[in-house]
Amino acid sequence: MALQSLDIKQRSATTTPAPQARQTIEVAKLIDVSACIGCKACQVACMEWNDVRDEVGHNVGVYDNPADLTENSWTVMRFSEVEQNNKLEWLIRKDGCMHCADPGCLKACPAPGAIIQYANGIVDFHQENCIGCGYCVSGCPFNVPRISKKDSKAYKCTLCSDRVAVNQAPACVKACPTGAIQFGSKEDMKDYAAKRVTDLKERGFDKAGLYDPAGVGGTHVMYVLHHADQPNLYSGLPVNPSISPLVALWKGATKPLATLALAGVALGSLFHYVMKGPNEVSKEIEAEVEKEDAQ
Amino acid sequence: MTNHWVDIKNADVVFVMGGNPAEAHPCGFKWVIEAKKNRKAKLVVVDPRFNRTASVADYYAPIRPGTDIAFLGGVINYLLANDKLHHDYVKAYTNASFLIDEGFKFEDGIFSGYDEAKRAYGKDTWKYQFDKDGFAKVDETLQDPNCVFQLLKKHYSRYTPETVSKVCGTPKDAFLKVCEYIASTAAPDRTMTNLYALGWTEHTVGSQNIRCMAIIQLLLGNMGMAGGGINALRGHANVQGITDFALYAQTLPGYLSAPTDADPDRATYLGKRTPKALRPGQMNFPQNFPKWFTSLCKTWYGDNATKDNDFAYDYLPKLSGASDVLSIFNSMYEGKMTGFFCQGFNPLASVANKKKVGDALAKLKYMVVIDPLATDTSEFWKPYGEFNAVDPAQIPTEVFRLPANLFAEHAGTFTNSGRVVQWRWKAVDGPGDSKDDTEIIAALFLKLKEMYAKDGGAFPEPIQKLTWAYAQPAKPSPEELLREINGKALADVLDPKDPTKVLVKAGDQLPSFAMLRDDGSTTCGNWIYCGVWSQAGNNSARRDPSDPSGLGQTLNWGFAWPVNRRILYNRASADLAGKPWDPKRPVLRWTGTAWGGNDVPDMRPDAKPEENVMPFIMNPEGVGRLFSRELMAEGPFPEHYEPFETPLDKNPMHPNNPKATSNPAARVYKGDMEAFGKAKDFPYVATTYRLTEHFHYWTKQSTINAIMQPEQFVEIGEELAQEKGIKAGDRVKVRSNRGFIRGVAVVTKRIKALDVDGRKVHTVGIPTHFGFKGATKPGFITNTLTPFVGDANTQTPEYKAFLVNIEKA
Amino acid sequence: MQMNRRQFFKICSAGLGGSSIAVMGFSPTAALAEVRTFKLARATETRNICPYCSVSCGVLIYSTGDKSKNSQGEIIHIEGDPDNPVNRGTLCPKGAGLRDMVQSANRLKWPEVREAGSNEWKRISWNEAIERIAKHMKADRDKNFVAQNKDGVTVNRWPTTGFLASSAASNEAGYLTVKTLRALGITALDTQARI
Amino acid sequence: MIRDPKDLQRYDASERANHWVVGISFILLALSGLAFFHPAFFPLTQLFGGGTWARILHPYLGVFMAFFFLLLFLRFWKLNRMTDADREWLSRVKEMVNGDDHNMPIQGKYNGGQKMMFWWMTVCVVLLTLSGLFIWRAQFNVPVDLARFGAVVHAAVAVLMIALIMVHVYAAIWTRGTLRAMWYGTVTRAWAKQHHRAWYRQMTGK
Repeated sequence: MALQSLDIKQRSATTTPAPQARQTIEVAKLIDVSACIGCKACQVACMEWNDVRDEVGHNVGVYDNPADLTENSWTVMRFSEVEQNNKLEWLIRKDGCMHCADPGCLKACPAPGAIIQYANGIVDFHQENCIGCGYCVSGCPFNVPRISKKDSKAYKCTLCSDRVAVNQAPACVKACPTGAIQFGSKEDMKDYAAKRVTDLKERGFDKAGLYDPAGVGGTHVMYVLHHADQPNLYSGLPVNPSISPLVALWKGATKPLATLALAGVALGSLFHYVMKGPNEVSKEIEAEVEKEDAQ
Repeated sequence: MTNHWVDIKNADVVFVMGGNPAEAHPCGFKWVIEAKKNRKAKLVVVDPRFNRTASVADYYAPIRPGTDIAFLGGVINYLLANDKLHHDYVKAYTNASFLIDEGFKFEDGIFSGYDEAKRAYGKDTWKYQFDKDGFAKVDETLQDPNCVFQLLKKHYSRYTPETVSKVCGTPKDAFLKVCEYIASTAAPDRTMTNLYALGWTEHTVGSQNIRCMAIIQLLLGNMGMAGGGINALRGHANVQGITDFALYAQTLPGYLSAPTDADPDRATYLGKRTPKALRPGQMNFPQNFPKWFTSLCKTWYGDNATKDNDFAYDYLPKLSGASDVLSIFNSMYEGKMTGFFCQGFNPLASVANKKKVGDALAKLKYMVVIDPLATDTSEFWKPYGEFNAVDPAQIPTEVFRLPANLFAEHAGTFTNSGRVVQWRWKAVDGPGDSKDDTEIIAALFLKLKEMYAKDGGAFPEPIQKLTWAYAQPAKPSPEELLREINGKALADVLDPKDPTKVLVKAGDQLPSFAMLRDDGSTTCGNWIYCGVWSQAGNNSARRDPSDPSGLGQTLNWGFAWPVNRRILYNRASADLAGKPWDPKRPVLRWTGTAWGGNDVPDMRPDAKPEENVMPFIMNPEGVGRLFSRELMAEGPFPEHYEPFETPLDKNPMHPNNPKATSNPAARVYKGDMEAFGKAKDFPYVATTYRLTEHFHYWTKQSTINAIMQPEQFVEIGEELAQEKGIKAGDRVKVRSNRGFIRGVAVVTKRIKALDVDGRKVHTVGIPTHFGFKGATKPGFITNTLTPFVGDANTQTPEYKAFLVNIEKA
Repeated sequence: MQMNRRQFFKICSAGLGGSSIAVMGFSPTAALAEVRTFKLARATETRNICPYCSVSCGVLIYSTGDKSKNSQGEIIHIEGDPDNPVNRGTLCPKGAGLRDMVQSANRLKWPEVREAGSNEWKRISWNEAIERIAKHMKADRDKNFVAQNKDGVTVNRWPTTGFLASSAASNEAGYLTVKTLRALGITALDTQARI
Repeated sequence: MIRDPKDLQRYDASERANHWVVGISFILLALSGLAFFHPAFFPLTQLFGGGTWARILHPYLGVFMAFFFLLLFLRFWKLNRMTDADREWLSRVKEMVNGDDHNMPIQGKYNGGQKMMFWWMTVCVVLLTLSGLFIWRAQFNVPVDLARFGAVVHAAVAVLMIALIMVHVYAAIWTRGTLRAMWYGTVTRAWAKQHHRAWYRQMTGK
C-alpha cells in the first residue's frame, strides 16, 4: 500500500476529485482500553519516531503528562478514576487523531492539499500546504489538531503514514507492551475487537463494545471499551461525535451557492446598466440651471 | 525467576503481590495479558495502591504496607483449613512428612534459641530428626505432631480471616475472594504464577515474604509447572547476571559461598560446603561444590594454582563479617573506609537515609565514579539548594569521575530475569573519550601490577599471578571473557564410568558443568554459565525464536543457565510415575528410557521414576522445604512482624511481647534504632515505588522520559487530602524522622484509608525517581526519608514501609 | 560476529527516493501527497538489548552511516526487535526513549577530578586519572592490608576500600571486575541486586 | 483648479480619503477572504504572497478597516437617519430601478436606498469584526463552538457585504456624475437638482 499520488481519497479545499485510481486495503488501529496499562510507551515511541519533543512541563496533580495534546505530543494518555457501584476502575485512554472516514478537519480546511485522506483511510496533514488558519481545529469533532506557535502549522497523529507507506506498523502499535494497540485492515481489527468484546462480557462487562462512531462515517482508529454505553467516562470521549452542523453548513453546499449569488449580483448590475441604460441628468433640468445662470 | 517471562502466558491465575509489573516490567507484563486473552486467566493484585497493574486486574485487594506475611499466612491457613492442597505433590515433593526435633518451639512470636543481646537465633533445634544412617526421619501419614505438615498447620492456625483483616486492613470478604482465586489452582491441571519484586523484598521481613509464597506454591503443587513457579521480577537488565557473578562479597561467581575467617584452609572450606544427601537416592547436586570451586581457582590463577598450594586458596580474601551496602556505608560513616568505587551506581539516591550516605562519603579520602552519566552521587559535595544542602569546603574527598560506555557502545551479554543469557552487538562509539568498563578496570589493574612490580608492597602475589591472557591486555574483549567464563579442559576430560572414553579434548570449551573436575584439569569462570560458549560457539548469540511446544520454550534463542534449562524443578511438573500433571501443558515426561519433553530435564536424564529421585536437586533433601531448617535468620516458618516504623505500637499478633514487635533477628546499627520515627510524631505509613515512565534514577537524564513524568509528586488518598486540606496540584512537605522532601500532591481514589486493629491508617505513596541532576524538574532524593535497616537475611533496606507526616508546603 | 542482520530496509530506499523526486521534478508546486521519506532507509541496523529492566527486551538500533571509516555513526532511532521471544518488537516508555538517554546532555565525555574542598570539576587526561587513582589504591592497600586476623588465620583482605558494582554492566565487565577485585583482596563489595 | 466654480461641494478631502481607505481595505479583504471561502478562489492568495501571508494579513486588514469604517460612521451617521421620505422612496424603488424617477419623493443629501445601504454596511462590519476575532486563532483561543459559530457568521455576513458593496459600486456608476463626487468632491448643480432636490435647495438657496 505505498502512498503515492494515486492513492488519495480526498484532498482538502479541492473541488475536483483527487487521483484515486488505486484500491488499497483500508487500515485501522484498534485501541483495546481493557488491555491498556497507561504506560505511555506509545507517547514515547511517537515522539521518538517523529523526532518531536515537547516541553518538560509540570506535574499538576495527575498522571497525565503532558496534560493535553500539543503540536509536539500527537498522542497522550488520559487518566480518569471512576467509582461505580463501589467498584473502582482506572480508565486510561490513548487520545489522538481518530482518522475519521468523514474528517471534519479536511472538510473545514481552506488550503488545498493541506489535509489528505489516503485510500487506506489515513488522514494526514501536509504542513507545506498548511496556511495555519486553525479551521481544522474547529472542524474536528474530537479536538485533536494543534497549531504550532513556532511555525503556525497544524500537527496531529499521522498514523505513521511514512511507516505504513513501507508496510511497517505505526511506531505506537509496534511499541505497545501489552498489545493493547493492534494494527491491520479495518476488517481484521473489527474481528479482533469482537473477540475482545466477548471476552470482556464474560468477565462481567456486559456493556463492553466497539467504538467506531457512525457520526463521522466510522473511524480508522477504534476503541474497545469496557463501557461502550458511556464513552464519556473515558476523559470526555464524545458519546456520539459528528461534524458540527455549523461546519457542515458553512462548508457544504452553501458556499458554491453564495459564490453564484455574488456572480449574479455582479452580472445583474451589468445587464441592468445595458438594459436600462444609465441614470442620466435630464436635459430640462440642465436647461433650467443654465437659465438661472443667465439671469 | 524459577520460570521465565514467556511462560507466564501458560498460567490460569496470575497472582501479583509485592510487585507492580505493569509499571516496572511492562513488556514482561504482556504475557499476563496474553494469559488473560488466550487462557481466560484471572489476574489478582494485592497492593497498598490501586496501581496500573490493578487497572487491568480481575480482582484487587488493598493491604497495609509491611503486612504481607499476615496476608499470606492467612492464605496458607485457608488452604490447609479448606484442604485446598495438591496432596500427591505435597506428600512426594515437599518435606511435609519430615519429622522435626522435639526441641523446636514457638511461643508468643519468638522461636526457640533466641539471644536478645545478639538479636540472633541459636538454631540447633531447627533441624530434622535423623536416623542412624544420617537420613531425616519421615512420617508418610503426615499425622505425627512433630512432622512439618502438622507444625505448619498449628503455626498458621492463628492466621484466621478475622486476624488477617485486623492486621492488614484488607476487608475480610476481599481477603477471602483472593484466597478463592488462589485455592482454585490446587487442582493438578490448574497453575498459578506469582510475580513479585521489591514490594516484597524491601522489608525487614523481605525474605520471609517470599518464603510464604514458596510454601503456598508447594502446597498447591505449582512449582516446576508451566505457568507456575515463583517469579522474581528483577531490577536492572543484568541484575541477574551480576548476581550470578557475585559482585557482592558473600559469594564467589556461581553462588559459591565465599571463604570466611572460619575457613582457614581449603579442606575446611570445602567440607562445610559439600553437603551429604538427607534422604536416600537424592541427587544432592551441591555435592559437586569442589569441582566448581577448583575450576574457578584454576581459571583465576592458572598454573599458579596447584594441588600443593591448595589451588591458590590463600589468594582469595576471607570475609570477616557483613559486607552489604548498608554495612559498607555504616563503616564509611564511622570513618573506617579510605576509598570507594561507584561503578554505574547512584547510592546517594538509591540507598536509605540519604543524609547518612552523604555524610559517609564526605569522610572518604578518595572516591571513583565510573558512569556514563553525571549522577547525583558524583556531585554529593556540590550544593544544590535545599535538594543537597552541603558545604564543599568541609568535604575533603577527592572525587574522580571516569566516563564509561553504555549498552549501545560495546558488545557483551545480559542475563534477564528468566536466566536467559543474550548477546548484544555494538552499534556506535561512546561520546568523547569514554571507555568500556573492562578497559577502565584493566587500566587500573595493569597500573597497580606495574607499581607492585616496581615498588613491591603488601602481599603482591595474587596481583602478579592473576591470569590475564587477553590478546590486548588493556582491552579484554567480551568474546575472550565469555569463553573464559564458560571454561575449557586443560587436560583430556575422561568419562568417570569408562576412563578410556575422552569426553572433552584438552583445550576445548566445555559443553556443560557435568564435565568439571576438582583435580585442576578444568577451568570455569562461573559453573552455572558453563555451556554458554561451548565448542559449538557463542550460544548466547543464537537467534532462533521458534517455540515448537507453544509453551514459550524458545530453547534455541540465547542460552539459559543452567544448561539452557528454562523452567527450574521441571521434574515436579510430572507425577511420581513420570506422567505430566497437566497433559495440556506438559513440560517433562518419562519416555520409558529417559526424561524428555519441552525443556532440558532438571533431573538425571536416566533416573527411572521408581528410583524416586526428587525434583529439587539442589536441596540435600531433594524435596521442596515447607520447613526451612536453619537457613533463614528469623525462623523456619515465616511469622508476621511489624515494620521497624509501625503505625501501631505493638505487633497485633503478639500484643504483649515487645520483643516480637519488629523482626527480632534484623541487624540494627548503633544510632539507627533512635533514628526510627514513632507513630505519634509520624502518623502516616509511607511506601516508595517506581513509575512506568522512569527507571530508578537513570531515565531522569532522558528528556523524553522527563516529558512523561516531569516532576516529583506524592500520592495520597482523598480522605487524607480532605483531612489535611490538600488539593491535587498543591505542593506538600513530607517529613520522616530523618529528613524532609517536597513535592506536588496527586490526590486519588486509588489509595483508601484502611481500618487496622480499630484504627484508621492512611498510606502515603512516594515515587523515587527524582533528584537534583537530570532533565526532570530538580527534586528531592526520596530516600532522604527511608530508614537505615534491612532484611534479616539479605540486608535489603526497608523502603516499603516507614512513617511520615505530611502537610501543605 | 553479526548473524542474520535484517536487510530489507536497504532495497526499499531506492524505490521511494526515485518516485518522490520525479514528481517533485515535474510539478513546480508541492507534490500532491508525498509522505515523509522512510527515516531508516540505508541506516545501519544493530541488534542489542535494552539496559533498563530485567525483561531484557531486544532492540534494533538504527545508526547513520554504514560503519565506513570516515563517518561516525550516530543513533537516529531505537525500536523493538520483533524476533526477541520476550518482547516481540514491543518496548515500554523507558526502552522506547533510549535514544534520549544515550544522547543525554549529561553524558560524561572526559575524565574529571574534584580536588578536596573544591566546588567544581577539573578535566584531566586518562593517564593522570589512572595514575592518581592507582596511587591512592596502592597507598591504602599497603597501609591497611590484613594478612592475618587476630587468631592468626591467613585472611589476606583489604577491607578499607569499597566497591559498588553496576547491575547494568554486562556479564563480561562484571566478571572481569570481580576477578580483579578478589585479586586485590577487596571484601567491601556489593551491587544493586541487594537494594 | 476646479473646473466649474458653481459646482456643488459634496464631500471634502478627508471624507474622500477616509472612504477610499475603507474601500481599498475592503477590496483586499474581499479578495483574501474569498480565497479561503472557496477553493476556486484560492489562487487569489498569490496576490498576498501565498496562502500563509494571506491568512496573516487578512485579520490585521480587517481590524484596520473596522477602525476606519468607524471614523466614516461617526462622520455620516447623523445624515443617514431614516425619514418618512426615505421610507416612501424605498416603497417606490422598483420604479427607480426601472429608470423612471419622476414620482420619487424629494430627497435630501442621501436617498432611502443610500441610507439603508449605510446601516446594512454598519451592521455587517460590526458582525464581521466580532466573528473575525473569534476565528483569529493565531491571537485568540475561544471555545470551539464559538469559533465554529464565528466562522459561519463571518462567511455569511462577508458574502452579504460583498453583495452590498457591489450594489453600492454599481449605483455610483449607474447614476452618471456620481463618481466624481468621491474622486474630487464636486457634483454639477443639475445632478444635485435632479437627484437630491432638497440637498440642492439647501446648498444653493433656490
